[in-house]
Amino acid sequence: MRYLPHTGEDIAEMLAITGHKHLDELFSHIPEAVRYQGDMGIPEPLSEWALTEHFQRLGANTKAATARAVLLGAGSYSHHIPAVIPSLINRSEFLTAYTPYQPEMAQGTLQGIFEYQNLTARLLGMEVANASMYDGASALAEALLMALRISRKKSTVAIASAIHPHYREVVYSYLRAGSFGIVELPTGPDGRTDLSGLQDIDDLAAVALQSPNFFGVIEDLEAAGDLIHGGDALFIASFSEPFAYGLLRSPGSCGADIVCGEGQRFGMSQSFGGPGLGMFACGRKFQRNMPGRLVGETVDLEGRRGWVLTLSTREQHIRREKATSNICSNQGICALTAAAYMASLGSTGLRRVAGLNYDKAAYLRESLIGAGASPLFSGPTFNEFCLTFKEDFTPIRKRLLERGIVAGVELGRFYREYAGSYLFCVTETASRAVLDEVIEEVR
Amino acid sequence: MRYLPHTGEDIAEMLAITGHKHLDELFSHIPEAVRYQGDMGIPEPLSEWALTEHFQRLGANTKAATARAVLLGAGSYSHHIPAVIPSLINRSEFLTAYTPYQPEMAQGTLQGIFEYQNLTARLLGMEVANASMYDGASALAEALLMALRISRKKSTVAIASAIHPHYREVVYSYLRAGSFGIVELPTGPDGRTDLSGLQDIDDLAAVALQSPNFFGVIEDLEAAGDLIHGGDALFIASFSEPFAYGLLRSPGSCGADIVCGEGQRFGMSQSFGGPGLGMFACGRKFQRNMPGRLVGETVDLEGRRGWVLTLSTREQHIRREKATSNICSNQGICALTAAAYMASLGSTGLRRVAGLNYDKAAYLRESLIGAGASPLFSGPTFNEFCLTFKEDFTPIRKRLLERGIVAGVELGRFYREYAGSYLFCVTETASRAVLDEVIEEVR
Amino acid sequence: MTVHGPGTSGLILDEPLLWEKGKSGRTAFSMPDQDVPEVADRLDDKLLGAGPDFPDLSEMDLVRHYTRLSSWNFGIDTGMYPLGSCTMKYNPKINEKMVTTAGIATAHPLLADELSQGVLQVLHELQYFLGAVTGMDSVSLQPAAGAQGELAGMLIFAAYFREKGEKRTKILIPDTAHGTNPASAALSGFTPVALQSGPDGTLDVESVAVLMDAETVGIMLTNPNTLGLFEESILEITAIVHQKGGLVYGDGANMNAVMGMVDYKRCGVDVMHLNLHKTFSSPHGGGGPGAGPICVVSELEKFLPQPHIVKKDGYYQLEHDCPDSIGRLHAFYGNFAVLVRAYCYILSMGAENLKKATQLAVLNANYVRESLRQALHLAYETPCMHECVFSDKLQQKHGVSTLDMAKRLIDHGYHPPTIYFPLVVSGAIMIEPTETESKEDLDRFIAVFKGIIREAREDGERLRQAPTRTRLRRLDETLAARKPCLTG
Amino acid sequence: MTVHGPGTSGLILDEPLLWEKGKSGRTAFSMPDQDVPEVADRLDDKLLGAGPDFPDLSEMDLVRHYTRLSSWNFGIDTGMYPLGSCTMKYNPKINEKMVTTAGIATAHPLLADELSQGVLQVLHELQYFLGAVTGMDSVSLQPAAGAQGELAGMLIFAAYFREKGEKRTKILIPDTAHGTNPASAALSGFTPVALQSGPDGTLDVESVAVLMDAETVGIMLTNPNTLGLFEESILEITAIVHQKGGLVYGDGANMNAVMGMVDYKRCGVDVMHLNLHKTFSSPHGGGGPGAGPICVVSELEKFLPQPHIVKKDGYYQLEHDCPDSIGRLHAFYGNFAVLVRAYCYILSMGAENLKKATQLAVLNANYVRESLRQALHLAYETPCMHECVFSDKLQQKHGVSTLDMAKRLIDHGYHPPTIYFPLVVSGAIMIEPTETESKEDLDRFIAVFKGIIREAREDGERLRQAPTRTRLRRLDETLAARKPCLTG
Ligand SMILES: Cc1ncc(COP(=O)(O)O)c(C=O)c1O
Ligand SMILES: Cc1ncc(COP(=O)(O)O)c(C=O)c1O
Repeated sequence: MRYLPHTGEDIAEMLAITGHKHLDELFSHIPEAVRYQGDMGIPEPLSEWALTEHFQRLGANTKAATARAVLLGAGSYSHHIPAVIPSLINRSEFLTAYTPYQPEMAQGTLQGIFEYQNLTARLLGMEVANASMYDGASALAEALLMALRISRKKSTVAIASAIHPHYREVVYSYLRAGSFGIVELPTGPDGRTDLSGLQDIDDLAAVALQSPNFFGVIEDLEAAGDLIHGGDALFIASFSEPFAYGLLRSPGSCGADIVCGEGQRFGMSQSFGGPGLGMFACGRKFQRNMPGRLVGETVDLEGRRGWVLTLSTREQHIRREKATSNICSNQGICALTAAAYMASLGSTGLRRVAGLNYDKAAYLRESLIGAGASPLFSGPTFNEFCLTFKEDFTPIRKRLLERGIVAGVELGRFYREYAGSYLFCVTETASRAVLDEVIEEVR
Repeated sequence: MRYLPHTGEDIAEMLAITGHKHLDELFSHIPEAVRYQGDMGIPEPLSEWALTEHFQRLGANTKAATARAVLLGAGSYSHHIPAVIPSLINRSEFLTAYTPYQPEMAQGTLQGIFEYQNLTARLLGMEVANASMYDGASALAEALLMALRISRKKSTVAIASAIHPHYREVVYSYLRAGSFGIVELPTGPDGRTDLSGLQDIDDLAAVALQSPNFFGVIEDLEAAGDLIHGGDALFIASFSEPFAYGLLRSPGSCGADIVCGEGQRFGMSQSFGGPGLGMFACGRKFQRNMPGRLVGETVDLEGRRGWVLTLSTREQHIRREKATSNICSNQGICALTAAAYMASLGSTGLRRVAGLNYDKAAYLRESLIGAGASPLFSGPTFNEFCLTFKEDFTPIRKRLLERGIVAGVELGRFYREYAGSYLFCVTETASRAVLDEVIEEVR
Repeated sequence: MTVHGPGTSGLILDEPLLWEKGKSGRTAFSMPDQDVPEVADRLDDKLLGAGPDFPDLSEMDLVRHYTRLSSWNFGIDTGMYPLGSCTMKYNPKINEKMVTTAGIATAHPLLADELSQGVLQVLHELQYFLGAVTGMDSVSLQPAAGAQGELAGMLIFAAYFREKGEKRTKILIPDTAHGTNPASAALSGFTPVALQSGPDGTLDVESVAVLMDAETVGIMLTNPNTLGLFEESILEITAIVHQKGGLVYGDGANMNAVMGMVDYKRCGVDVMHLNLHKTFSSPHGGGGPGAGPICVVSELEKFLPQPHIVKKDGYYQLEHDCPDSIGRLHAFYGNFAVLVRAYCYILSMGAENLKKATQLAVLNANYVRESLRQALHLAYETPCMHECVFSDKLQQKHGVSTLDMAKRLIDHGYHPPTIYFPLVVSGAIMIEPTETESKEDLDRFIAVFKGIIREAREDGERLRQAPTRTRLRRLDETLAARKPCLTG
Repeated sequence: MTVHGPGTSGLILDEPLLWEKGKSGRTAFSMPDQDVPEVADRLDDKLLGAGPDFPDLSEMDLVRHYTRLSSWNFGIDTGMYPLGSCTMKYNPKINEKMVTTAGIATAHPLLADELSQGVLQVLHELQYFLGAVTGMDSVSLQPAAGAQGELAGMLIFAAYFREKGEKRTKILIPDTAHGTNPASAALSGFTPVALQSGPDGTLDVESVAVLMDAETVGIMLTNPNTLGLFEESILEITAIVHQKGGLVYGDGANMNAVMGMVDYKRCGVDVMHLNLHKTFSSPHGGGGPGAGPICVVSELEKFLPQPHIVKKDGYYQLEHDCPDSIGRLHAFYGNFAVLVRAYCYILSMGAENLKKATQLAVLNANYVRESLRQALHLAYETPCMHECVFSDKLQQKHGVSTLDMAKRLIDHGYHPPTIYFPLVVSGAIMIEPTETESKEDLDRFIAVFKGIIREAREDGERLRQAPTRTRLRRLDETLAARKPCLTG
């Protein structure tokens, strides 16, 4: 086997040193009663060539692959990835390194993550960001736990029902163990979160909103922030589509205390939803309450600038059960990818691509409304929007699918009250020709 | 444009230094009469995404791509390429470097090419090898020119007609300018070169054979070498399928003076025939007559082993019109690839893959003969062989093509006398299932 | 005669921070066509921002930036990386290629099952394979890393006792456990109770018997443990826990030591996680992503995170409606591309080579253990599995610490072992060579390490100054923590 | 104040030769299934060999070997590479991806035209583009590098005069020409006659007029020439050559200086080659492969290498039967994958950006020229195009040579310029920055170079000892040539 370098001779020589007669003797202290019985029932090894053929078949069986366009967002967005990004990030010095515990051998990873922290903070308008969380969903859960830690005596949090339903599910899983109260805030007719009930909630540690929210509607974060802070709660802003911040005001500039969300769209392939990248940022005053790893600047023996993992006393390695989180391995290479991607766009590029997303989505939205659909919500949107159709959309959707276009997620799956309405997404990867085909089919 | 870093401001500042008013003024000394008129009539720039779509279409229009099996050799062979090979060789330090003129910055390339020279010499059973020629065809032409240089007063060469027809064409192009005689040696009924006429050729500087030859037949190189040397000519051995040397005796051990051939099968994709890799080796006594670059061992100021380009006084940089060849840029990264590929196989792997080629080809050959075909030649073969069919093979070939199997090259295209016979190739990439389909169709 | 490792020094290029480069107006991004009308007033001024202040770079700028940064890093592909507890084995290149297969890389996670059969097949088969390797009954691939696997396990513990109506709050965790274990337990509402390991580095049945009570949900143990030792009393321990109504959690991060050798279900483990970025060769990416699938006995299957991935009538499906499930832990189905790599690895290896890998990993560790035990203090005499733990006890008298020896290894071109972990061994040096290191490479490493130990006696200052061949010398970690600068 | 380049030093790993590694029985190759019977006696003993003695390595061995070797190398992606006459511009990554497209990478060269339309389209369109860029009428893509393009051109010269029944044997070649020019001419049976360049570095019309006679096939010139200067008398020169019945060959290796600015047909050039691995961004691969397409005026089209690639009735075809062709130069159609990269580059740039690239390349060269001309002796005052040539004239008195300055640049992290070429400038330093270097990077390079020149005055020994930051110091080239060791 090409991964196993030992020749028969090597093994014999080594056993002579270790004082064992054969390889099995190395395991002789393992009680018989717990020994594996028989073989493992795994298929015979596939050669590289057989494996490649197998994957060709698997890929072909994922019909998503052959779709011409997937006008679907709902937490996973199709964005262009420049060829430079994988070719740089897949360099083995980055890819095959462990967590940078030995900073002298890992300055590449460390500077790369430090840059990620910085660009993330800039994107979100926050002071500090961590080295990553698993994904947008667990980042939100950790943000709520962090807010509860900061607010100490309070034990209730409020989350918008317009937050991605899966993110909310993860919040419930994470918060279940503590005896916390979770209140869901309703969605108004404009598709924005209705905060009018906030003042009636006692003991409120934090309020979490997502913007653009699951319906694609841009929340009025500034107004929300004022209200939330008025109630002396912490304001958590979540997101699933960071491209929006190429156009929108950053959550930080709207007063958010913790901002967290999903960064997969910054250079990672969609890959059936993972790996993602949990982006996580907060104000400097909260940095010691943050979950996750942090890279910080320092100097070497000769005074030269360098980077190390820092503030690790918050972490489980040292704090064990008192850690701010249990997270250890995070999404290192994803963070590095996101930094490279943000840098590949630059201010100029992000602005333009975000604008293009807006324009393309607006084009489809307005055209479909022109063709008889009605907006489910009146609020402003970025690259996602919800529509209701006069007639059943199912057969149209099926016909489009036959032409290789996947259009819209049915909302009933997530919100019974909106059954029959659809959530569409249009990014810069959708050509006008495809959009026109959709419009034609609806007309 | 993302490849052009200059901002308007940069340009203005730089022009201020160079003393020009605008960019066009940098060209003001170019006579009007030779200026380019109008624009260049090249399409508007394609974005990375449009280019990718364009290539998807181009790839799909190359129906070869979707073939399930191409049982075709004739100078271009399908062999498996381990994923490690491109992932290592595409490292930008190798790929984006120039020729290693500054050895202190290019020890990677230099050691890599030195290793290539060594492994090539081992493969071919020769003492030295150069850093590469363009391809097998021009390598043969250069070998003949080298032999003519060595033999000084003689001006005739003999080449087997069983050498790849394209290689022979290139030989004619290269040798046309000198007033050399070229004699073609006939092919006997066993498919081997008939050397009986050799002694009648006067003034013979060199004789070139290919083994396995174009018909797939393995020449008796040792006997040929004795004959050729008996006539005081140099013996040049050419090849188009180096995998054969995993099983066969090396040309060097059969007495060849110069060995040259095509190395693309060692890790490069077929890519419509190029880039290839001209492998070129000879005895040490001829090394100063060799064309092409050479990497040699030396030491640095502190006595540490290192590598440099050497014996460059043979080359055009220094010798100009008296150089042993005009070759300058060669096939650097292809040579590096071939070395990595040879090392990935090792003795053990090459032996086994070569055996597999033999066995698979034998399986198809014997089965088709069993199904009624007859061998065109009686000589031994490796992974290619020629067959004649009782009935016209064209409709069978067409039916196979419809099933995605490309089987055989018609020989009439290259040798009028063998019209209607076909040259087949079976490598380790052909599965038995495919071979059985072919057999079934012929039966 | 001094033996040198491969480490030397050579030309390396410096590179500033991204935002110290570039010029406004550049971009490395290829702009797609604006083929729809540009909307003039896109949004209300109240919502519209200026966009973040990112550096604008050309493609060449970007390429050089990351190319140079990479040259300051060290990966498995660079050299030996015997980081204990991390299983830094070779990461096959073919796996990296497979994840980019069209359909695998591009699958949207919310497409209907009938459009996702290929990717669902990967997940379903991988679940099966991991069950087969561990001996456990059911698997969920959702946890994004080992620690999230632990969390899933702890949540299952909680769900189990909730269903049984038992209120238990404590959990036994050995003092050798990885820090994530107590942290995950705490996150799930349990109070860890530290179990002291015995003088031989393994657990003592008695102390488990004493501490395991009706208020305790069970035990969370690592086997082989983080000292690289097999808990030989595993059966007695799990029997006690079960007898007292508790459950057994197994941290399977060290699975590389026992593939095909140990059956965790037979050990009495009820829930365990695996670290695919260790045992199953998925690259660690300088800190992730990993994948921490969780395996359970059939009794606990219903509690696994949802959606479940099932096969019915030859058709792969996502089952969303799992009323007993602990719920969802990931926005979709976990770190899919990491799972794909592990799947490729298992398919490439087959059962026999997986077992062989384990045997060779253990052989390599024993070989290093025997070869260095004269020179370094061996923490425990207990037979070791895939890693061995030494300490700096013998070097302290020369004023040389574990850290100094580790840093000196860097100069020789080796990544240091894990140091100062587990905490129970003072000045621990934990070496896990893994099976993909050859005997020659081990021999050289051993000789170099012996040379360093000699140096510790003769020229300790040289070690305290190390590393000297790296672009930067030792970094001031105290300063970084005292005055945190996290964004520059 | 000294300005430092990015060069510094850091950890680099040594690595032995391939055959100093490994162990018999290993292999890094994944063995396909033996799904047919193994033939017992494959071949006659007389034919059967033992197979070569290759080292047997594991996949990990192989990966580390090349990873480490790569770290001793420097490419465009590492840093600035202002190698004159080589046009070391950025090599776009997207082009590397495009060549791997299924169908593009896998095409067998002997498949019928109807199965090869996609690849033939690439070739046909590229022929058209290169004709458009140069202004020439017809193109063949077959030559595998610049030198083979020259050979093709010279063979066309020969064919042309053969057809005309004229026996001419000499050819005029300027003394500044690249060595391949005289070598290619000689290979084609012509005797080069050296044309001295004038005091301003360009050709003198008079000397052409004197030497061009009825025995001379014509002239082989490079424009801009290898000093980076535009031959302003080009029209007069080509007129004389044509008047005397000769032909004009243009070495187009320096096309990067004139895209969209100069029309070679209007210059009077009859045949020219291009270096796609220079002007058109195909990476040089540490020595190739390149591609040296040849462009001709319509009168000479019939002589182009065969097969010709044509389009008839919307259908791409290989035309094999070209009776006047000089024949074949490559086993198939040239270095196809290199051609694909150039094609991608042209499609990505479009006409406007190609012209812009030229303008910026010339701007960059002029900027360096103006910035360094006080410190270094400028060889010619003639306005420069894409590169500028200095010499070590001012430094000689300090005992510092061009070589010393070049080696010192290495320590600062720059690839040295081309040195000691062209031969007409003693101690030449030829700097070609290309358009993909930014102003900031040029400024730093200039400042560093000035610093080195200062050092030459103050501490020449430092330069003579350079480089000191590389893994190896200066290498003994004399020893290598005196006792050639070519295979170890
Ligand atoms: C024994 C053990 N358990 C758990 C973990 C945590 O795994 P992860 O880092 O994937 O969260 C580790 C990883 O370092 C470990 O070594
Ligand atoms: C001016 C000039 N002509 C010709 C050549 C030869 O090109 P190639 O190396 O591709 O054969 C070169 C390359 O160095 C050159 O600079």
